[in-house]
Amino acid sequence: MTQHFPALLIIIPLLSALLVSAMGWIDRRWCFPLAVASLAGALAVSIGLAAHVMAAGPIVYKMAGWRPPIGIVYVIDYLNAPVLVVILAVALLNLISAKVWIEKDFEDKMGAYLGLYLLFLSGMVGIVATGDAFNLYVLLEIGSLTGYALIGLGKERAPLSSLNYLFMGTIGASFYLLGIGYIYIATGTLNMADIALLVPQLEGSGTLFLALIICMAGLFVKMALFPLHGWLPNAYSNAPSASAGLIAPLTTKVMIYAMVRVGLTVFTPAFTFARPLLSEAIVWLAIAAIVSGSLLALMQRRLSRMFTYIIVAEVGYMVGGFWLGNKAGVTGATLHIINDAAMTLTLFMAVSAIIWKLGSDKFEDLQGLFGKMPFTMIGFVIAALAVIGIPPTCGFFSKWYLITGGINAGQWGFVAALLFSSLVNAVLFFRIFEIAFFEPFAEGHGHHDHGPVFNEAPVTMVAPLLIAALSLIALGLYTGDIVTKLIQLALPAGIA
Amino acid sequence: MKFLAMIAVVLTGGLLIFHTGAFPDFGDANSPANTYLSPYYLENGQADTHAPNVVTSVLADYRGYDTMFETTVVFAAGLACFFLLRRKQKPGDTPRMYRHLPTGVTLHIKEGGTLPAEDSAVFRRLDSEFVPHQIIIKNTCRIVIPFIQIFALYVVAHGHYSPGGGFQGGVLLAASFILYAISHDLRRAIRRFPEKVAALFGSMGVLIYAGTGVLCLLFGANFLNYEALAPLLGVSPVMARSHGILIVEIGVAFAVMAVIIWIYYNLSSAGKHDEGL
Amino acid sequence: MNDLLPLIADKYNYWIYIVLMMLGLYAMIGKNNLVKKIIGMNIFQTSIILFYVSIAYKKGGTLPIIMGDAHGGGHAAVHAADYINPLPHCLMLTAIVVSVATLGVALALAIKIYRQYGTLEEDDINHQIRMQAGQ
Amino acid sequence: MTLPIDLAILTLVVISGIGALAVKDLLGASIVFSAYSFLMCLAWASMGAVDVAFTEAAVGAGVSTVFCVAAVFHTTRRTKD
Repeated sequence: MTQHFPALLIIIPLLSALLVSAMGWIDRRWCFPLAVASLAGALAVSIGLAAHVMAAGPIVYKMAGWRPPIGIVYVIDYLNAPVLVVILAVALLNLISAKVWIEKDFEDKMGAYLGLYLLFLSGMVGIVATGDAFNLYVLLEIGSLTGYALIGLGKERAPLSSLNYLFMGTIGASFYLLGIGYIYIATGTLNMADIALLVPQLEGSGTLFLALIICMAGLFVKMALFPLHGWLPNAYSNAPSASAGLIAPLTTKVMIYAMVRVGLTVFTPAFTFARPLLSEAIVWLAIAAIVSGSLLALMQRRLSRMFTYIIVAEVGYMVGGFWLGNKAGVTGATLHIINDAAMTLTLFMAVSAIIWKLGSDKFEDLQGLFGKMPFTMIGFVIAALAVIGIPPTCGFFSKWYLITGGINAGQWGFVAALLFSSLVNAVLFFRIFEIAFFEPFAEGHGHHDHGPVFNEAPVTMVAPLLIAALSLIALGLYTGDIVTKLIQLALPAGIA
Repeated sequence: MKFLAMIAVVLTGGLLIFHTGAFPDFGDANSPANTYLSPYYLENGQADTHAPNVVTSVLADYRGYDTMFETTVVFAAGLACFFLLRRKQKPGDTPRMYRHLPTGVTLHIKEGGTLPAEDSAVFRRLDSEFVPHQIIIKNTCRIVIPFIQIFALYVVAHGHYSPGGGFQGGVLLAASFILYAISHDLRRAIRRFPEKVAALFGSMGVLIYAGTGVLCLLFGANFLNYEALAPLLGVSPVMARSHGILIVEIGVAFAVMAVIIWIYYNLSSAGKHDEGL
Repeated sequence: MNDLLPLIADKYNYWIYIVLMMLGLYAMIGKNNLVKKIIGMNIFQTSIILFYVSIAYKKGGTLPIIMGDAHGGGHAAVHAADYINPLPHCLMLTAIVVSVATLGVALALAIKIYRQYGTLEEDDINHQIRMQAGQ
Repeated sequence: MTLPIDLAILTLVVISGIGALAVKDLLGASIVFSAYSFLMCLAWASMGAVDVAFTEAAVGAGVSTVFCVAAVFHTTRRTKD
């Protein structure tokens, strides 16, 4: 059965999405347990796959039994095995945490919501697992279409921001499709491994170079790299809390994974990093993303909005690290995909718990939160430390690799931007700690001075939050294993 | 914004146009795109899948996995439109128009007024922007719709031999229904093909596709490898592929038909399922 | 002139696809009305489909439906150069389906926006949002 | 393929595309857009992509137009650009 795991990975969410959305019309009580069970099953499969890959090397699964360039293949290798586990874990934890929200917000549309949730997930899992360049586009569209719907039913401005996201997402996906067309016109194949074999023969091909630029431009739009990031803050901060915790950690990170995949295994590193001018320009874009994201985050007065700008900065980390083009940089970018997904999840789950209890995430409403919601705040603090990059947490290690990469490449601007962003993050989070901890509770409108009243979010919210927070520390402690046993093996030989 | 758009357009367009010269000429049979991979499909398509239309065999067999997700995209769009737009409305919220059939008199019932029974034989509900009797349109559509549907079934069933297949057939089936909904009214279309049925058919259609794949998996072959169904269908592996294509095309037709109708219901009534176009 | 005409005619499809694509892109960024933007988005998507279909074309090739005995199992040799490349066609079927799905969702969102703001003009909506934020 | 026909159709496609974006009436724009899809479908048919052309005829010229008209019906026909 192990050899069919790559197919099961995507069939389980897909079939359960169909069942759940049908169950929404028959008996709504079954929807949620079904969704959780299927996600747990898929998570187990992905862990089995990761173990198999670590023990026996990459798996190539031929869909419909056709050999690679003719049919579509799924490739599970050292690069995507850990990403798959993280994606499914994020989705499972967020689903459990969002249970109360889903029951409150989408009571009569629960089947449709959970169906979209699982379809979104199967799109994301497919993007990561696929070995076919065109198949990636189809799955990209599944992930995006469901994403627009999941965002669109949110708070006041949600439909407008969702429509803007749709326009930008369509531009991005269409550019990616066009890039695939250019690759196809130059090589005549769509299989990633096959393209990688043909690329060295076409070293000087302008068409292929343009294909690289177009594909990357499309993916940059979808991952919201700096000048193209306009859609992200509105879309994520207006999304319903249940969806924000799913989409914010996954979409940008999966797009960055796609960039790594396209850069490393479709176009070989020798081709991707062959033009120093291009790499240099993209790294400077990333630096601009980091600086502007950090500065804009400073100006926000709402938690969720602040986090969205932190995401913009984090995208800059990963893009910059990848385009440094050296071993430490690419390792750092890949490691940061995993770490950042976990960090963002924890942050958004904490915000979702805070909004559930307070009805708001404005800074001035957060006073005395440490007393009111101590467990939520424990998770929040750990996530904040990870984002800042304090040692036992995972954020430190990926940042360490990124900075090493910057130093090795002699790209001091990137190093400076990373340090600046860490500093800004420290300011950001300690300001919130100060509001939530040190400022006296309810001074302005306090009639009785009992101090903060213990008023914690429901256990279905707190437990996943704490698990995610612990995973941040665990990821930090096992960084060495992840790097040496998976990511280092995933890097092709061409990277210095 | 217009200025910004102009700059983006000129830059991108200039880059793309500048590069067009490097393409192989239009219609060049010796370009890599036409010589590397595609000859395999043309030369072996019929032997492998017994379907003369190579597009169908590529679509539903060689790259059948893509097509499964294509169907899923449609299904996701249906779910998304339902999720975004649908809202329940209590009867009596808005003014309504009725026609008294025996006399032909049009009644306007204001908000909160008593409404005739839903299945009343004497009163028929009209859209608020109603038109007088449309005998020509209704009768023409009544004649045309069965032919559209038969043609749609032909397109689905004949996908192996001629252009067409599950998707086109499904769209045609949906179009016949949309024609019904436009020529009569939305409520009667919904009575014939209720929303719940549309939703269930949509997921069932994708389920037929994915289920065929899972069945192959249960028979020990790879996902969507229809050859594994040969013992079940009692035919040779090549014919099993051919039949497998037909089965999944039927699934696609189901899903696409139901979902496009479903999207139409939601869009044309802005989610109220009350008055359509 | 004698050189220019074949240059244009040989690559005409590629020029047209770029023109259409830029038209769509311009509409998506520059137009003010949401439905116009959505139409622009669809033009953008179809232009890429045109590009793929143009790749597939072969001069002198016929439709990718293998003629001859339909029930013979295809043992007769097939010359691939005689038939138009089927692979991009198959990919583009998927792309068309994606474009109609996107259109449906986009229009649903547009209806929702209209319900909320009573207009489809982007600058009016932004004005309303600013007014609300100012209060 | 007769080349001039192909060129003519593609030119018409561009013209109708511009038309769909220029018309100051959303219902009109939807209909011109339907014509655009139909011409595009002709262009593809003339390039031998019959399956694609069939799909575009059913989807682009048929269903998308209905969706657009339905959306315009429930919103507004007027537009400033």
